[in-house]
Amino acid sequence: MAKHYSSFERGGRRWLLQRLTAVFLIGVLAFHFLLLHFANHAANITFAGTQARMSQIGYFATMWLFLVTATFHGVNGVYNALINQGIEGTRKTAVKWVLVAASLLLIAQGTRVALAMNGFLQ
Amino acid sequence: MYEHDVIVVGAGGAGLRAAIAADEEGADVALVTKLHPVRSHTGAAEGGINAALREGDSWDLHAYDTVKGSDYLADAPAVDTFAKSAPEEVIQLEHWGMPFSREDDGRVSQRPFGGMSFPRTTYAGACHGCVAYDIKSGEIHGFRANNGVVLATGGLGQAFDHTTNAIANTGDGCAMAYRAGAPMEDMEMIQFHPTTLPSTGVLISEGVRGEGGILYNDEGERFMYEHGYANNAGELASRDVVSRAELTEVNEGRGIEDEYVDLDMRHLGEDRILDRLENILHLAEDFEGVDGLDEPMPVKPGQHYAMGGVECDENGETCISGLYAAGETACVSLHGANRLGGNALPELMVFGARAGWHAAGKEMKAAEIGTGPSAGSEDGDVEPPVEPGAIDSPDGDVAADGAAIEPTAVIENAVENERERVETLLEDDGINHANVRADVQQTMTENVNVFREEGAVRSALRDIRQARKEYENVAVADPSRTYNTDLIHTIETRNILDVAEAITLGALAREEFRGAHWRAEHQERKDDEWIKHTMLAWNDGTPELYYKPVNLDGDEETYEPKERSY
Amino acid sequence: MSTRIEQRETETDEQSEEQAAESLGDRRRAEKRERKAEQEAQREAEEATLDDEETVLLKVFRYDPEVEGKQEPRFDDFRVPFHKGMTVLDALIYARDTYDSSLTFRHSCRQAVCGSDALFVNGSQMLGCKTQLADLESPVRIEPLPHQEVVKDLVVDMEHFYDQMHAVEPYFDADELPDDGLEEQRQTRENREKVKMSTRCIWCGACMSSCNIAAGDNEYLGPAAINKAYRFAMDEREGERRKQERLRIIEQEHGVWRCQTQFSCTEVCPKDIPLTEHIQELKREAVKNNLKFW
Amino acid sequence: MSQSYDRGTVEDFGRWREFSAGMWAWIFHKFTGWVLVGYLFTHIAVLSTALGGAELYTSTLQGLEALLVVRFLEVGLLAVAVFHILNGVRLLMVDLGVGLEAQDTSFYASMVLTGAIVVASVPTFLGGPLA
Ligand SMILES: Cc1cc2nc3c(=O)[nH]c(=O)nc-3n(C[C@H](O)[C@H](O)[C@H](O)COP(=O)(O)OP(=O)(O)OC[C@H]3O[C@@H](n4cnc5c(N)ncnc54)[C@H](O)[C@@H]3O)c2cc1C
Ligand code: HEM
Ligand code: SF4
Ligand code: F3S
Ligand code: FES
Repeated sequence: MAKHYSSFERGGRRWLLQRLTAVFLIGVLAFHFLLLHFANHAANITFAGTQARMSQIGYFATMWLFLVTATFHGVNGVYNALINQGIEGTRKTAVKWVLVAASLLLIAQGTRVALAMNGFLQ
Repeated sequence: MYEHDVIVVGAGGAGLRAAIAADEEGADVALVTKLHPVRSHTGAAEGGINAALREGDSWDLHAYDTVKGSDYLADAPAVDTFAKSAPEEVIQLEHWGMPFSREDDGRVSQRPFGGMSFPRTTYAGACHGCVAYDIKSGEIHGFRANNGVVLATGGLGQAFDHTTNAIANTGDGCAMAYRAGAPMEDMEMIQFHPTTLPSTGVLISEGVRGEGGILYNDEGERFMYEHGYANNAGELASRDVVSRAELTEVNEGRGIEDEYVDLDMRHLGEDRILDRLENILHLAEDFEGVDGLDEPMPVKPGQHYAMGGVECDENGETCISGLYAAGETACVSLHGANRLGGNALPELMVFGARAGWHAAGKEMKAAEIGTGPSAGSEDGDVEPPVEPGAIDSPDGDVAADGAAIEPTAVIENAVENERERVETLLEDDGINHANVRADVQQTMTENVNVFREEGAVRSALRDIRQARKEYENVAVADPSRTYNTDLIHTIETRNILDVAEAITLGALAREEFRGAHWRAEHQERKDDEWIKHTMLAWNDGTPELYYKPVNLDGDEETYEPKERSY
Repeated sequence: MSTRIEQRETETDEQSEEQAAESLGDRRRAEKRERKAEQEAQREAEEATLDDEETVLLKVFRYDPEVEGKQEPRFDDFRVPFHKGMTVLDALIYARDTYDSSLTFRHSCRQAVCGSDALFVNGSQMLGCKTQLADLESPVRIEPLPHQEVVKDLVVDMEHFYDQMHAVEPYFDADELPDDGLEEQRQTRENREKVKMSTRCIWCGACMSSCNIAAGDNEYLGPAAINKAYRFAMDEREGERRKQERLRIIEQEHGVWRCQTQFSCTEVCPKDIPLTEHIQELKREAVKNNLKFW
Repeated sequence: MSQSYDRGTVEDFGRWREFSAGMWAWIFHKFTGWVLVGYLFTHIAVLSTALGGAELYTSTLQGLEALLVVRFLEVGLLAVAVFHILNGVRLLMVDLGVGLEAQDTSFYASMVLTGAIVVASVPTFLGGPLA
């Protein structure tokens, strides 16, 4: 018997955020690809070029948001896929926290890298 | 053994209403069924449900139409009770969330239906217990009822081979009650629906004609008028009239492919069809491969409804105390010789509820309709060509006469008998019941159909006797206990035999033409002689035919038989 | 044949009283099996005489936990004569009534209203009674619905499906009813049209069986149950309070959010209910509803 | 008691041959999504060389770009990303209840468009200085 809704965990919020981040990502991912493969060829990337772009505050903020939204979107997507496969109980809790930890690490590391690129950490 | 206050057998509309009613009265109810409730035939009803809901309409008009429709073979107390309670029950359904069509003001829509003088069809669309077989596991259980058992097993269409009824409608309730000692009433009164698809028997609802669909023969004539079958109502005349008209057309060589006539709704326009009759379009497409928007739909009459059934009173009780019947299985004698479209569903509600209440012990007005052989007035005088009834000695079915014996013992005994019977069927070797069943269905459709001719009816009786003999040798080939449908169908076939025989005997006995019952040799309604019910009692395997007077004294008026013209 | 029967009768007579009834039953069963094998051979001979042209070959899934030889699932071939307008259900009935009465499948109405004969035919969920053989490629492979346990042959266990249906409280429960017992509740035409399609469900389970998510996540309510919830949540007669409760049920983790819009439910639904659309509408309804509280 | 036969997941998923458009879309979206997260983690790892100084960063990136496999992998990544975006847009439309009748057509359209875009980008990706 399917259990009745009991706690306050409504799946809806994550669902909505997945869509909202997707909308944001469409723009940014396309921009990212065009900029680094077409406008500038990937083979020509140098630290200097990266630094130049990253020191513009708008670009930096966009890239950082890109990181955060993509992480949420990707990790939440993976989590959803696993629930869809019916994982439950402790395994589900474990997966959840592993994913949360991985996301936090990724964002932390990404932020450090970004700061290094725009020169703050140099 | 399970023990409950009330046991309801059959989870169609009637059974569910009875269970709810009994529950309202505080009884503990068990529902035994062959199909999951949503799969019952009540869900198949397409046309609608009648009740006097509007100003300008009233219960007595509804009652009058019902009696007239019945061709004066309905019992007035049943009809009055019915017509008075129908509005309440239909509104009850609405309150339970039925998605009826709506008018602009948000009220439910009603539309004209065959045989009705006002558009009032709302559409949507001492018995101690019983023995039940668990289909999934093959176990047999006894159910003890402290108060009563309600039989609501639906129709008996499977006695015929062209029927709108489901495969599960094998007349089980009728046959069980009959063998237990409750007589069957007016069994010859079988309604044939005029518009069923020729290849499958799938029903094209009255609604098509209600909305203005027209019937044509092979010569493109609107025969209902052009050949004078019903000069006023035309296509909307009652079902028996239209069915006979169609078959006459076919018999006289004006049928299409010598089999059917056309039902055309194209002139109604796509919008109206899509709005009101969309499901009909799907049916014609899926089951006959015809697009109702583009071409007329082929239709022919098919068995649709049994007006007769287990004799019971307005409270649903049979002559066996504690045994009730409701719905199509029962015959309170509401429909008499012919049921009006849309009157079956309110019947389920009204009498299902009453049976449930009464079984649960609610205080109710004593019934006016008499039941049991003592209510009969004269003995029948048919001479069947062969001996009807059981082949061998009575087989100790659900013991009804065990009043003096301890109920639990009666049931345990019945369970034991049933176990043995199943065991024998499973282990023995014999012929497949399907052949027997097919023989019965064929002879019924050939000989006891819309047109009934004495010789044919007699030969049907002989065929049924023959089938009974063959049934002695049936066995179940599938040895499994898990979901053994072979076993179930084999058991059902016995019920079909009993029911078919009762229909045929009734048809032979009633020498007149009334309502759905048409006899070649007797082309008029004989009110002096035949305003009486044909009753058939099993009598331990020797069926006994007798008659019971019809009660036409209504609360408001005495219904005077008039000519039925539409 | 007749000699056989006689022989058996004398044998039975000779059985001594002490002999356990069980072994007697076993004996008879064994004999029965033998005779079945004979019939089988006869049947095959009969089939062989059928003309290839006007017949259809059915490959039918067989399984019975109790019957030797059927415990390991297998496919049986049945060759049935074809006539115009014949449905998959007609063919199965023919095969059962003519060749093998132990062939087990559910059916009742023959007109797509009872929902008992949803089957997996040539790789897709459909109602046997509503599927014309002429539309199918031969041979016609008939299996029980996937993602449900098989009870026997083509019969699957529907309990889980029913549980999911009941979980959404599929009964009408208005906040308030008109005071006058004979007064109907008002409902606009538009509203009735809105819920009309959703009321057509016949509980056949085809949709649930086709959904990959339901296959993976056993707790997922599934398209049919969600559609049921839609039918009531969108019915204006029930009132706002009840609607909130209904939304809460479908908003649980294993409710609407699990749907990944695969559309297969909508594609297989024999009653053409736009299931995906209804599920999506409920998702939006739920989001809108929650935004109010943010 | 009767027991029943559970055909198990393996058999269920062996049914991919009978999948319809919406199911394929789901499978591909899932696959591309996972590849993209995988790449996101790798990408950040590679970019982390920036913490080790400008030269390390530049040489790592250019070194990778010099490898032909990497160029091919990048084309793959593009294909994956483009499909995920296009089908993602399709899914967003479905969520809004727009064009539900065309859901299969739009899936095929995403496939075709992805193919076209990828083919068109091959020169740009494989071109450019290899050294
Ligand atoms: C196609 C069609 C359309 C119709 N349209 C209309 C209409 O528009 N308006 C109208 O008023 N009437 C209509 N009718 C008539 C009406 O639907 C039926 O008369 C009515 O539904 C019968 O209801 P019931 O409860 O008596 O039986 P059913 O609904 O048939 O239920 C019978 C129940 O008994 C169970 N059962 C049977 N045998 C056994 C057994 N041996 N043991 C246990 N359980 C058993 C079955 O499983 C089932 O649950 C229509 C009928 C048909 C066939
Ligand atoms: C650029 C635009 C993008 C769009 C429009 C988009 C859209 C979507 C949508 C709508 C979903 C939800 C599918 C569903 O729940 O039914 C989804 C799932 C997913 N996305 Fe994206 N996405 C984009 C970018 C990305 C990126 C950059 C990543 C990687 C980090 C990513 C990883 C995923 C993953 C892992 C899933 C889950 C897949 C699954 O169900 O298994 N997406 N995407
Ligand atoms: S929604 Fe359609 S497919 Fe699903 S159970 Fe109902 S009728 Fe069957
Ligand atoms: S198939 Fe399943 S994923 Fe959704 S659209 Fe139907 S419920
Ligand atoms: S037999 Fe009832 S739905 Fe097919």
